[in-house]
Amino acid sequence: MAIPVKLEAFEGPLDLLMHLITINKVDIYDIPISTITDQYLAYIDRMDREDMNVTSEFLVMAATLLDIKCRMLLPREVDEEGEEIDPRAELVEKLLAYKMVRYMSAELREKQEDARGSFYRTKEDLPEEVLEYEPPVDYEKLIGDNTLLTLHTIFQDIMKRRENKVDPIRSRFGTIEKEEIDMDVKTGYVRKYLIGHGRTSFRKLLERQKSREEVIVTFLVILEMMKSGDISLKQEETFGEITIEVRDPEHLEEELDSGEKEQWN
Amino acid sequence: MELKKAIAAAEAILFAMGSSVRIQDLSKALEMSEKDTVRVIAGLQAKYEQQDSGITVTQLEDAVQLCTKSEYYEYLIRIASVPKKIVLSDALLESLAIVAYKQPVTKAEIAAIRGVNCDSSIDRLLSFGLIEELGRKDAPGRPILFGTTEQFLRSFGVKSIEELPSLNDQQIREFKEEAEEEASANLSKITM
Amino acid sequence: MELKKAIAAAEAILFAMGSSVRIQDLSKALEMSEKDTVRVIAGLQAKYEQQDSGITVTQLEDAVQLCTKSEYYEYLIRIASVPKKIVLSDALLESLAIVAYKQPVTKAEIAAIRGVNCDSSIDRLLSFGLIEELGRKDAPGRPILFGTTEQFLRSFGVKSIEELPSLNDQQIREFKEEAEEEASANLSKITM
Repeated sequence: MAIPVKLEAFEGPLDLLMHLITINKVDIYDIPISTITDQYLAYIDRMDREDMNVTSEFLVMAATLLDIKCRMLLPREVDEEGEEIDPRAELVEKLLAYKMVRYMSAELREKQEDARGSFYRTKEDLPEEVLEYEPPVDYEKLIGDNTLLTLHTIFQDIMKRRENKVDPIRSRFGTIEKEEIDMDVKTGYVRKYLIGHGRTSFRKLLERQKSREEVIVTFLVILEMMKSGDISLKQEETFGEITIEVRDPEHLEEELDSGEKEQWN
Repeated sequence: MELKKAIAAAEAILFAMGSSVRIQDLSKALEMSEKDTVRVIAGLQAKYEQQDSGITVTQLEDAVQLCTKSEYYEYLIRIASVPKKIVLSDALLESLAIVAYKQPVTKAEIAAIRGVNCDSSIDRLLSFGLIEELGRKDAPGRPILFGTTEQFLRSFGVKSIEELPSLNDQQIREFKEEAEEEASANLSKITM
Repeated sequence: MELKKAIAAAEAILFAMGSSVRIQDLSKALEMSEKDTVRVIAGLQAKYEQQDSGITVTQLEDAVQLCTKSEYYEYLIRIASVPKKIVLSDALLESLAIVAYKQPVTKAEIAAIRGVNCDSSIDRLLSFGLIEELGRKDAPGRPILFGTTEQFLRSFGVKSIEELPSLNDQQIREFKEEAEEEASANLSKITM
């Protein structure tokens, strides 16, 4: 049969169904399910299938319609009270509920139109005197149970706490000077060591350093010497021994001399 | 406090606060009972009506707020930058209607009535501030429950959700009867 | 336009605009001459006076604005100002105790004794009126010296600071030693 449906956008399957019921001028309580189902299927057949979500919703309704159409052909089921169940009943309920929503939205749209002329303020406009107002202090509440004795106890506690903070013995010691490790001195030391050993491991060099600072400075000195080409480093494997090799012992000795001179001058 | 003075005080408060003021808070500020406060509000409203004022007081559930009377809108738009009217599509309006009438309601319930997924329309209604989350339903998955906001009341000029044409049994019956007769006319109007 | 209606329109405009509106702009919105607009404003003003309104219209140079009448500020305060918590916290009590026993004393001295920055507790004690500025110390930066107030004495029910429970001998000796260092300088400052 001819499809009396112009292809237009519908909000959903119920919207389409309502439309079909309206244009067919049929009673919502007595839907000619066969006709409507055919028209519905014909419509979704021509529908833009790009939006899978929308399409699936229309397909679910199509399945429901086909299910109802089948059940209409079978002998009617009966409910607990022996009354025949109309297979369309559930669909009618849904359509009615939807129709109600449509009616309510039309109502809301009208209300929105009427309300549109009223303008509300969104900001408060409080005078400065109000904003700056400080409530008077309720001293009775503020002081509460505190008395002069409380203040006295608190003060004594503070003084005691303060005394405890200062260690009576250690506070008599002078300040301990922080030992500065001179990079140049360390460079001289490393040069001397390398001249004496020629080839050594990084680990061995570090074993002779007393503090963390010394280790760090020694490491920096090694990096510096590698950069200037005095030594070469070799490591066979990750975390393995780092071998330090002097590339030019004579040059190193020269540098050692000049370095020491610089220091003494 | 004398009624006249209380009305003026309420007016001062509502004007300065700008946004809606709960009747409860107003009654505290005026140092009178909520019942008397409601009377004061009514007095203020009457004053605005009698004197052809440009402003009026509207009730929004259990709060009140001053606003301009809609008949002066034409003057306002000549000078004030009135917030743009939110244009609601049919889809948004349908979802909003369901929230308004069925609140508190979940996304799934709204989708079941409309027969389509409503995620995006719910998101848009939330972003417009017309609906809000009310909490979670004590059901599997603890879905979020939605309800309308004060902004909804303002936008649609309703004092309270109760004021919406209610859907009691009587009305539903009437509606069903009507449905068959009027049907087409009403619908063709909406779907156009 | 009828005067009554013009007054209402002006009221709606002024309400919606919130801030001050130039008479020139108002006259455009009302579609009338500035002279007539001034008349309308006078009418609005008269209406507010006659009817014991909570709001009024103020004129500033060539602009007008709605504002709350000052006689209703007390109601605004009751609704707008958030009651502050007023209790003496441990921090406040410590600072107060130090001021009480070591006055006159500077912020830095209090901080040194407590081992923490005391700026905010000093500010709060000042705002409560329990301590006050006594002058400035003759030291680098001329720091402010603080002492307890008469309100402090009243609140703690004593006539004089001498009534503070005295400290034990050991402490007094320590204080005396310290005092000698700071000595006279301090005191002479107070008399200024």
